Amino acid sequence: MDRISTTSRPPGWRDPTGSVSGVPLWLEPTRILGAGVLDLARAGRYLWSVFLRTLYYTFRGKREKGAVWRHGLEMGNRSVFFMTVTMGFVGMLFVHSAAYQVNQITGDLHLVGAAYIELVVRDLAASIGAVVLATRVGSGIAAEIGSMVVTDQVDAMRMCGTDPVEYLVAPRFIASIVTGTAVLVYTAAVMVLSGMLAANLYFGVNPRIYLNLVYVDWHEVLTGLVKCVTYCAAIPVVSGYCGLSTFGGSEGVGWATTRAVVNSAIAVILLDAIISTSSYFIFY
Amino acid sequence: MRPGEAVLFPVRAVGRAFTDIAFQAGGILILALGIARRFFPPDIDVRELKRHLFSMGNRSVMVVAFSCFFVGVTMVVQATILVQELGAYSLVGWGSAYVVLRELGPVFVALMFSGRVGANNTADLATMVITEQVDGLRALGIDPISFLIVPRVIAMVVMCFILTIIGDAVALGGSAIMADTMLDIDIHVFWKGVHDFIKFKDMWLGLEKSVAFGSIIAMSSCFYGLNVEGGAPGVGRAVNASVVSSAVGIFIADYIMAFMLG
Amino acid sequence: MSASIPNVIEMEGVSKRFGTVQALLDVTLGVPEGCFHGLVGPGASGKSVLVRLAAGLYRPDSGSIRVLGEDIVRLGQVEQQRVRSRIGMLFQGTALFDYMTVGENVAFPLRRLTDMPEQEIRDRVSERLARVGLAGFEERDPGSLSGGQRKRVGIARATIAHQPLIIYDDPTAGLDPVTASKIFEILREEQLAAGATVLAVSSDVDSLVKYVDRIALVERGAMRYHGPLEEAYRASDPFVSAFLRGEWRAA
Amino acid sequence: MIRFEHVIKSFGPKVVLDDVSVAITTGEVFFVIGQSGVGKSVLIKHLVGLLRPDSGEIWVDDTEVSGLDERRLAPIRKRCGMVFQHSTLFDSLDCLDNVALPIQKHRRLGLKAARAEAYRYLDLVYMREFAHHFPSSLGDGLRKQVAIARTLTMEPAYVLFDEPTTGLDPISARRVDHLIRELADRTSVTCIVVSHDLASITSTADRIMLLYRGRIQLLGTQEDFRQSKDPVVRQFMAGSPVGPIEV
Repeated sequence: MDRISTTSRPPGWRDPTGSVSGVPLWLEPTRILGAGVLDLARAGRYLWSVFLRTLYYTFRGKREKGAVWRHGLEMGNRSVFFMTVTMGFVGMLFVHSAAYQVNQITGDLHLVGAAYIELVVRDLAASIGAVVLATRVGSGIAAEIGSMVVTDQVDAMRMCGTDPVEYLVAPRFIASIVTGTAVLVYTAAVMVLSGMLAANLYFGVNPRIYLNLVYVDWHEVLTGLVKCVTYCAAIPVVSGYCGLSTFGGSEGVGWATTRAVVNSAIAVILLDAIISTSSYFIFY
Repeated sequence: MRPGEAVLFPVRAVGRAFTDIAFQAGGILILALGIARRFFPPDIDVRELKRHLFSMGNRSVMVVAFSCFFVGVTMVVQATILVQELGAYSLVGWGSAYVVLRELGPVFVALMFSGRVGANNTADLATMVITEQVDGLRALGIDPISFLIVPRVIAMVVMCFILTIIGDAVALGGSAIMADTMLDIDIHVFWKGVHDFIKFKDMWLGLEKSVAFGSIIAMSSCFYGLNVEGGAPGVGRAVNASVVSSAVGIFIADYIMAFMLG
Repeated sequence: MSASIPNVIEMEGVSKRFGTVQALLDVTLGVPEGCFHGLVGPGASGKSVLVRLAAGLYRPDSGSIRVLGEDIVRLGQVEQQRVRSRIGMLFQGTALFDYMTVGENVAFPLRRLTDMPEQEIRDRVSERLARVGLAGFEERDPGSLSGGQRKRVGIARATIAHQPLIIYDDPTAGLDPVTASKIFEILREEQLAAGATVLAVSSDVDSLVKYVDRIALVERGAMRYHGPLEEAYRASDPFVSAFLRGEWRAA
Repeated sequence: MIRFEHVIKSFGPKVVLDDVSVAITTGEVFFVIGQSGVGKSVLIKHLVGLLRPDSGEIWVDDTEVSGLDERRLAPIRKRCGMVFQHSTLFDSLDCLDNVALPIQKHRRLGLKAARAEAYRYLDLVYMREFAHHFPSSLGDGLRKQVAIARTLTMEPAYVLFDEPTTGLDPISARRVDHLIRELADRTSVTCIVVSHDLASITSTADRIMLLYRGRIQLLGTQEDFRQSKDPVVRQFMAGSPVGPIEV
């Protein structure tokens, strides 16, 4: 078993329980805030450089043959079952609570299906789907790249004049955009169908009335697709960045995976806010 | 692949998928029984429990608050169309509060908690297994379940409960602010909507869910942490599996509880 | 240092700090061309950090580093990459790519650094694997190899592109004496055949001293001695000779 | 007294222990040596029930160990303390609390009483001054000494060392050898050491067993190993690349 040095911490490692010595107690909050902002700025700059390099290598990079296909297949078939289960239940819950509320107010459920489908296409499938997908795909990417950093494989690549972003992040970036968007479109279908099931079972809404696409026009479809592509582009970049900035033995890999899951989810939420508001002003 | 195998391959794949799930579900159940057995002669290391409560809370409050604020905000943004159409402005408070307290609050807090604390717990345990620290405990005649696992499970269930309360509050705050700016519904109107229609049962159901979610996240993260193989890459795989099984567990439990108790 | 032979690595007053830990303090080191240079020192004394500074993987906080005639501290990212590709390196954990076969691992430097035709790369790979005693291992999966075999694949990968400088970070870590001596034998043969300069870090002092021409001793980030091996035993600082013989009671 | 009788253990196709029979008497320092990855650590993990043999018997004093379940293994584990290669200390506790933990658990003592007792064991390994340091701030050598102190708190009859000096620099390695020798001479503890560090073998071992391809190549004192004509033994003790051992 090769020697994984976790007990001898890397220099500069802060105790994970967050206790920092050498600062008077009442200054502690400002110190944490200041350090947080500084870390955020440095992380932001490094993340931005990873994003630019990913774009550059997507079009210009010399790539390992079959890498994109391998990552795409792996991402796809590992998350289809997972997304079906999770998003199926989310769809049922949304329709159930929406129908319950409308039932209280007007008791007229014929528009519930239409409003719900419009929401799913425009935002729900992409945003909630991407957050859930981020936990799956994001942690996978960070785990693989993180363990390659910890076992010095990434440094070995640098010694051969190869930028790890070209070899590790770019193929996953392309694979994630293609496969991720396909999975999210599939998720939208799952949410609509599971919603139909819930509406029919619990509120007796006839599927033909439920499946009413009156509200859905090309604006919604375009916004939904733009969201899918943006989120599926952001997830590999953020998780790749978290993977590449791993330190501290196998415990560091765990930390990187945690950060990737949370940061990808936050990235999706932020992008959701940006795209939703901008599409709101453009189209309405 | 020989033609015969080509036919068999999907069957074998599905079969293997089911045995995997059965193995993992069974393993989590055995772990749960093991933990329950350690409660009766209450053999819990209090110092470890305090340390975990502090580190779990400290690490996840910011993340939970941030994401719940946005949940509250998007709730109102989504509801605007419906509300403008039906003109039911006074009901916005009730509408968003109902969904947040019963469904979205607990689920989103649990997802973030699983990502932040669950994944971290799996990583810690997996690292301790790989560096033989768990074997070290066994060699010292100390029972790893009562020393390592029980304090973490209790801390996670308690923390998930508390964070759900904080998350609900922040989400409602977010909705109130958004309702004020976007639909210019006065805060008092919003609060009146919440106060009049929300029954104690709605709030209590959400908190019951958070306890269920907390224990699901605790069980699956400890299980995958202890059953890690294969050095550093193994840690990544364990964390990945833990996050996924927590998410699936959360949504299934949410569905069951919503329809059993709702 | 004799002026006639140029230095492949020259470090003057190099310091490096990680957060609160001062990994290296004011280190000066010269590695002449073609020499087999050892680097030893107790526990976590900064040996790995020093080697990674020489390979251009870290930037120093202060001091100058000239590698293969170029001042890598001032260079930008791209030029630094060019210098790095003229250095072969074997990492402490051997750092083989898990998802590639042994053959692909060894071929990786040639595929990335040269545009050599595929057939010629395949020949070079089988010749290199034969030299380290692993003929026919091209299709094997790195995970299925023993510790000694993984180290030899690492050596094959580090030396295949005939780079002028080869750095070994503790090549015999965790190996038993027999396997370790075989690894050192291969390192020495490689160095004589290719005429490259070698900088080798090791915690196995007894084996290393049999092979090195010059040696450097780092203790808690400070350079206690660097120069020819014979003079090390007569060095003014008593810690040096005692450490090489493994007797000194820690201060 | 520890006895292995015709123990066979294999991991998949690879046979790691092939019909090993050996008796280890009380109070001696017994070294198990051989190439890395040949199954030395597997041997001692059988003693504390972390591994179970495919066939054969393992006796610790008067109990046969290989068939026991976790609960009945507890008394055996208290009598066989084990020091792991990576000296597994808890990063969240300082050295004193790391040593005090087993005392607290086994002797039902409060934290303060356990800490007072822990200082006695830290003295045994000359680590009193590092009591309040955290393991992550210490070098591998010092961490190993704290791990030895922690194992001694159980007053074991046998102490098993899994490659105690591998990866340590020469100075820390000799200090650990010295501690093992001192432990065996001063108390009636039997030390079983798995190692491939020639310096510690020649300086510390009373009796040595060389494992090669899962079988016992030679079992005897230092003198037997110096005079052995067996090419495998000679090559291993010289640590030379030339010889029948293939890698």
